[in-house]
Amino acid sequence: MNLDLIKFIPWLPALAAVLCGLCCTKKALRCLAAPICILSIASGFVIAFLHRGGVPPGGAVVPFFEWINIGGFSANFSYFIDPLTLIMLFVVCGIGTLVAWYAAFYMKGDKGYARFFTFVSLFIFAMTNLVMADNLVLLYLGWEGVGLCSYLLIGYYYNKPSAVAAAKKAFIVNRIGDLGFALGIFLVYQTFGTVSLREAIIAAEHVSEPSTAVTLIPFLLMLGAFGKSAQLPLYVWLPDAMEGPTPVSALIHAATMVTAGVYMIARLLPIFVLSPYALPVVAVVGGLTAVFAATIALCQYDIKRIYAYSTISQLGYMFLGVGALSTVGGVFHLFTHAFFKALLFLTAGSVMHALAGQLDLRKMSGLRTKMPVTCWLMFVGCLALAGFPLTAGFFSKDMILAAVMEKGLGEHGQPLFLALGILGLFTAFLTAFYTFRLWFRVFMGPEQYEMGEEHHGAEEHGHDHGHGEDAKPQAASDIKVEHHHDAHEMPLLMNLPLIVLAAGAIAAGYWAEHSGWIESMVESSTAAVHGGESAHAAELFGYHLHTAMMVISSAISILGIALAAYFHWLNRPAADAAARQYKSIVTLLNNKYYVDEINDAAIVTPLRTKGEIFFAIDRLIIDALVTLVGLVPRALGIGARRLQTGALQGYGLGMACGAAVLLLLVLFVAN
Amino acid sequence: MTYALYIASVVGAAALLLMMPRPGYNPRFLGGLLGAATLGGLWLYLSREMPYETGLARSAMACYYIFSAIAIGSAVRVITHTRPVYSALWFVMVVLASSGLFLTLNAEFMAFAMVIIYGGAILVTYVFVIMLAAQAGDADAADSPEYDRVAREPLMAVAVGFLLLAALLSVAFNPNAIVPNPAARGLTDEQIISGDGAILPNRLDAALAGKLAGSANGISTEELAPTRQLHNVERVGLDLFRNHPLGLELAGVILLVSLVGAVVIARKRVDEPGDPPASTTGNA
Amino acid sequence: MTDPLHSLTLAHYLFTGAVLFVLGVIGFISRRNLIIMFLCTEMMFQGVAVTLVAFSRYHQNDTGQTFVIFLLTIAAAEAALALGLVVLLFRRRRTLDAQAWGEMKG
Amino acid sequence: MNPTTIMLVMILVPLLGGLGLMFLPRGNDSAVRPFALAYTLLTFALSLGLAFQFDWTRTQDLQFGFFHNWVPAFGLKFGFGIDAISLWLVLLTTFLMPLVVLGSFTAVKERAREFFLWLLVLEAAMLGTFVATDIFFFYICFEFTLVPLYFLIGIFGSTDRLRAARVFFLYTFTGSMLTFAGVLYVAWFNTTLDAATPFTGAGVWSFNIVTLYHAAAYMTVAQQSWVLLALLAGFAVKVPIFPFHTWLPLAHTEAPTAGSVILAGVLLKLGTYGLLRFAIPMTGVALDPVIGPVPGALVHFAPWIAGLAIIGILYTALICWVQKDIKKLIAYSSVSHLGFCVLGLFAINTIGVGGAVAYMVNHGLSTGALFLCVGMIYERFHTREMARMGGLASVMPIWSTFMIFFCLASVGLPGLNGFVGEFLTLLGAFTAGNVLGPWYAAVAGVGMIFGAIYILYMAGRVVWGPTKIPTDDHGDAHGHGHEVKDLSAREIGVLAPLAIGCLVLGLYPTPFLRSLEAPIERLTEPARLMIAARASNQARDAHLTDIMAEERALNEDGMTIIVPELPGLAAPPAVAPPAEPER
Repeated sequence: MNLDLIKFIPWLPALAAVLCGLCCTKKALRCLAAPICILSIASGFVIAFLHRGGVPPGGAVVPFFEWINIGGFSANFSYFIDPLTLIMLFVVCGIGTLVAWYAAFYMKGDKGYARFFTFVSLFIFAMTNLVMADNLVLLYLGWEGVGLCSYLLIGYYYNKPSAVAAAKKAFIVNRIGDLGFALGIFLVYQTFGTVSLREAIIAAEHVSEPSTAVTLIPFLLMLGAFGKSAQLPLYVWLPDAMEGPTPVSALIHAATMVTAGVYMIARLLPIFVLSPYALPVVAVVGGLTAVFAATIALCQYDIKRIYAYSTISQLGYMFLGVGALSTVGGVFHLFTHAFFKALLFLTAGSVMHALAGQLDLRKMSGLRTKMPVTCWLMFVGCLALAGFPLTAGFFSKDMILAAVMEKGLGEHGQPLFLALGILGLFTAFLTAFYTFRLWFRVFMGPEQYEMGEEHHGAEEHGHDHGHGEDAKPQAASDIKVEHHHDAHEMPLLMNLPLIVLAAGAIAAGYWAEHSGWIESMVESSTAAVHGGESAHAAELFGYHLHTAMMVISSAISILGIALAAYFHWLNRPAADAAARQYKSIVTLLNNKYYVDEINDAAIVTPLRTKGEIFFAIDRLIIDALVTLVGLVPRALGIGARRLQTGALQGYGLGMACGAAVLLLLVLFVAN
Repeated sequence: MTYALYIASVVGAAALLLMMPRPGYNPRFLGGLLGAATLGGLWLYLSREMPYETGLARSAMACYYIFSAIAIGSAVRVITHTRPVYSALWFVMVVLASSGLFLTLNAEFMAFAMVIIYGGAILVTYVFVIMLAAQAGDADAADSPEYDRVAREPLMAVAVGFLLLAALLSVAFNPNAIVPNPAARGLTDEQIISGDGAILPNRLDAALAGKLAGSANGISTEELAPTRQLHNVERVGLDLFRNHPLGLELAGVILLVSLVGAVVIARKRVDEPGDPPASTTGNA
Repeated sequence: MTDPLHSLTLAHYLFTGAVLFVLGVIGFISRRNLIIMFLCTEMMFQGVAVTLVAFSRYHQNDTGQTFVIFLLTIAAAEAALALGLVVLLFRRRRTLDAQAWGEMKG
Repeated sequence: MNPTTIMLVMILVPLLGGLGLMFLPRGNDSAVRPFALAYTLLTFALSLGLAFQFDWTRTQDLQFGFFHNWVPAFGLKFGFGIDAISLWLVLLTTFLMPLVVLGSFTAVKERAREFFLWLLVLEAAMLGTFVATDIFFFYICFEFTLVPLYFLIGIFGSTDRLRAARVFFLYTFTGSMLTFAGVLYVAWFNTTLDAATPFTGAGVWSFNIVTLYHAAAYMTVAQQSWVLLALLAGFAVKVPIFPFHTWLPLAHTEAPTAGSVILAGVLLKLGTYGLLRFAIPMTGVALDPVIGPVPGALVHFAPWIAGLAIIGILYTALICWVQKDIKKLIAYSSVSHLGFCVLGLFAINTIGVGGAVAYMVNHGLSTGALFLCVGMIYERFHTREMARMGGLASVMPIWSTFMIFFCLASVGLPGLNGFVGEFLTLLGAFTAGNVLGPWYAAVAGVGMIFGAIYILYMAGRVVWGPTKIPTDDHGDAHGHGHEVKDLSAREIGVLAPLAIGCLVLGLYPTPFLRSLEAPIERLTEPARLMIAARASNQARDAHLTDIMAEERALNEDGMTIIVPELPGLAAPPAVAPPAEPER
């Protein structure tokens, strides 16, 4: 198989972005944007799929063209293909195609239809660059590029101040992480003399005695990963990012972009293992983030926010897995998570679409009759997320937890990992609970709902611009919207990608684990863990650890689901009573531990104040000093003006005097 | 010897100070006497050791001393006279005397040009203006106005002036100072003092002319044929047009500009305090 | 015979020129009549002209004399403009006193 | 055509063309515009011809050299010649000028003739600065750029223009007087050298750049320090480096759009170009009378200057954040951005300096474009206050697209041009052992975050958000009486080339960067050699310290004499065979 085709994977979406951008300019062309975008992403998927078996062991580099080359530093547009890349390409292009397909219907009628697909194409360009990058700088390009697209898509409804603020926040928080990442790249270049992934990894594998600089690299890179993958303490942007259109949340903020951090750590594992503390730190941060975000998700009312926190929590799992040196588990969870989380977001989008932008859990109930397909699709997604036995999420989560527990209970059992494993199990329980809390609330119980106040997406922009509705008064068109848009099922074509995703959410886990596909893929990439498994598999309660963990986590997830069913379906007043009883905790969680407020008070406001102070200093001190210096000649001039008598003869006198003195000087001094 | 110059400068300064116009008693005559004595004394002292070898030289020297004395004396009167018209007329004397000096330097053209342009044209303009001002001003006043009768800071002016003079003379009489030593130019003393007793021969001798012209001025030797005796006017004309064409053009431009400027100034109406406002509608 | 005072030399003419120039300077400084002041500048020109012609003779070329021609040009131009200005000034203040004009005082 | 002739014609076209504008029929100023555009386009074409004839295999040489004696007694010459650095900056200038002229077609309504005259004269002066190989000539052009800009600001600026023009002129002029003194000092020092000193031009008056590079290497560190400080006095104000930057926001806010674009796009680069062309090669190596060649003043000063640059980056970035005037914000951002450039320059390695030169060109494109964008807004709304506008994306989508694009280029998004310079300068600083180091890059890198903050803050206020059209002073909404117009074809024509330039330089900068390697290596060679020597000296000293410590430990160890096993004692070497005289 010719690897040359590989390099078109990023550039077809880039071309699509340009074409879609041109489609923006003419109203008639707008409808073309979606097919172009879908086609470009799908062809990427096809190319990747064609190469599924043709990747040489150890990966291959496909050079494309030169980028930055100066003075021994070289970073080019060349692509590195190994099985890990392929997994990521399947996820990115596969989910990308499905989401774009869905969005082609979801976004219909929106004024920014072509703009949306421009950004999505651009995102795929950046994301594929990220996962295919042969060097860290190109990876950084993808890294920042996806950040940009995230910024543009979160701020897609740019007239909404909250969307603009969220977009800004996402970009800036990511930038903080990116700084660490950039510094990490610098340090890699300084220590290994190259930014090429493969060369750096080979060099790292040959490091015998890691110097301080080398052990610092993983920590710097980690910062970037935490920012992009929304881990503590840089997770704050992701919940706000739900301001973007729902397909975007599904694609970028659930399935692909946010997993870039996991991918990066897996990819650079040989560098991360250089420091004995790097991966444990990753694991700790991942574990803490998982439980932290899960607790917040318990008490949120906004569907998308719940999913956002659940994404953060699941990303925490992935970090936990990678940190426990189970890159297979981490990538596996990344893979399955992409299916079920995309599914969940898209079904949430359908609900939102049906209810004219309504997202509040308290304002909807019993929708199962109105939207049966959506209901059961979401049910599948929830099962997978909750880790219900034999769903995709069950296998991947189990693999991670087993790996963590093995580190905790194995030969050189580390209590840290034991604690993390227990934390992970607790999180699994919370996950099952909040996932089904949502589902039961939305689809079960008595049928009652309120339509949304603000008309997201199609509706809002539909009657703002074009479609001949401009002239109608606002109120009239609102009434019309109310009338037309009762809750309804989505068309089949729109549900088609959801069905595919649902199939994946159920079957992908079982297939990938039991065919050994995921393991063989990861183990033959740079993310492979060397050093071998411990000879004696750890045991728990007298059973093989894996088996024991499966049973425990199945039980936990079923327990969580049952509890949710009780509180949020069968006996909702009990839930309300519990909430009243623990009001302070609920308020704390509902307000997300006040992290945003603390950030505002501790970072944003002081910085802004500093800006004000500096500006004052600039004007009042520095500029004043300059003015003061400018006053010196003026003061001298005030003194010297006395000499200017204004009498012509006075000047003549001075001139004659000067001439005489000069002459005498020449005469007596020069001789 | 330089001390003689300094002493003469100081005494001359005192003399001039006495002659400056001032209110009250004016020891002008006394000052004049003192000044003449100083000048004479200085010259005597300077010429005491001068060798008079030929009569011609003596006559040339006499001419120099006479014209010089007239020029200096008239100049003193120019600056000490209280009536502007007389000052102007004394200035004519200065011009005439310096023309005489030019003649002793074999610069005939300059001499006549000086008399014609300065004495004839420029000074007449001055007298016109003086008359105009006197007529327009307080014509009925018996005496000349106060600003003509009282000098402004005469002591300071004289002191500075003679300081400058002392400095200038030190330079002029100091063989090592700015003036290059004639010997340094490769000219012998015989060449310097020759012919009819002035500093240089009357006519350029051909060899010297060729040498100097070829080296310094860029005039080829052929052009100054040895048989052709050039007159002063011709030489000045040649020099002017050969070596300073740009300067000549610029001088023309300057004259034109000043002509235009004079016209512009002359037609400018000025706000006069007493004038009715209607007259100020010009381009003042 | 290197001492130039021992014959009728350049120095004699320089002496006369310097005296004329300095008298012009003194006049310019101490006389208050604008016209006389300009007359004094003309006198300075005279001193310079004498010096130039003497140098012209001394250096065996005519450039000095040529410069006197330029000097005459300047003098003429100056006389034309300066006297015009003097008349203008006189019309304003009805006086020729230079001290009446002190607007340039700093 | 002979490339040297092209170069001279390239400078003369705007100069004479500008003066020629004065002879166009009076009263019809609109006729001036196509002429001005034509001249600048012709200049651009000529500069392209120059690039075409340039020998890209020896980019470090000052090619197309041309000398014309000016004042031979003092060695003053009209010296021309370009290497790759100059060439790229020349191209930047000639590329920006037609766009600036085109962008000013409607902005300047009165005295258009003068306006374009000054613009063209300014172009000639800037080109002269970049091609000069004689410091005196460089200095004249350098200073002469002030005059046209003084008039551009003073006549065509906004309300406080006179003060801005005065401050701008006096501030930069004062600084560069000191620079001139420094240059004169070097030239004078050259005359004091022995004529036998082994480089051309030693011992006589000369202002040839290369001669003075050599001459300055014979100075002591103390002498060089003064020279460097003098050079910095002018160039630091021009760049501007904190704390000499206060003239810039004022000048930018008051200047007309064209003035701002040129000021940010090219004129500030004169400062960094001067540092690179003079300060770095001249003061890289000094001569100690005893030791011989030692690290020059540059090596000693570099950390301090880089420190100032970093303070400038962070300080002005925070100031940007609190600006209310959009133009002032971009002006302050220039200070912040140029801080990166200076940081890269004083990293004194190929990557850092290459990044700095890339930054110069890239900043010229992106910030110039931002000023043009702001100018277009000002032309429509007559205000630059961010509080009075918002959500322009709905009413001016094309403008907003460009604005966001250039904002991103300015923020340093990879794939656009700004990233290349920013990344390389930081990488250069990071890897510049013995001069700067990781901490410099780390602290300066915070500027990347701040940069994102203030640029996105601006974009969020102006481009995004609820639509808000400014009302003018009489309370009339500009949008009410007449529809707010999006960009015209002409304005798109102004911005599109810049956008393409940003994209091309962002995605394929390799030829550009490769051409910079050789000249930069040449200019930084003295300093780099000395830094390397100092590094090895430090290593040697450290080694000596280690040995001393070991010896001390040995001495304190109780004087136990350990007899080493000498291999020679154990087994005497075999007797060497007698040399056989082979015949």
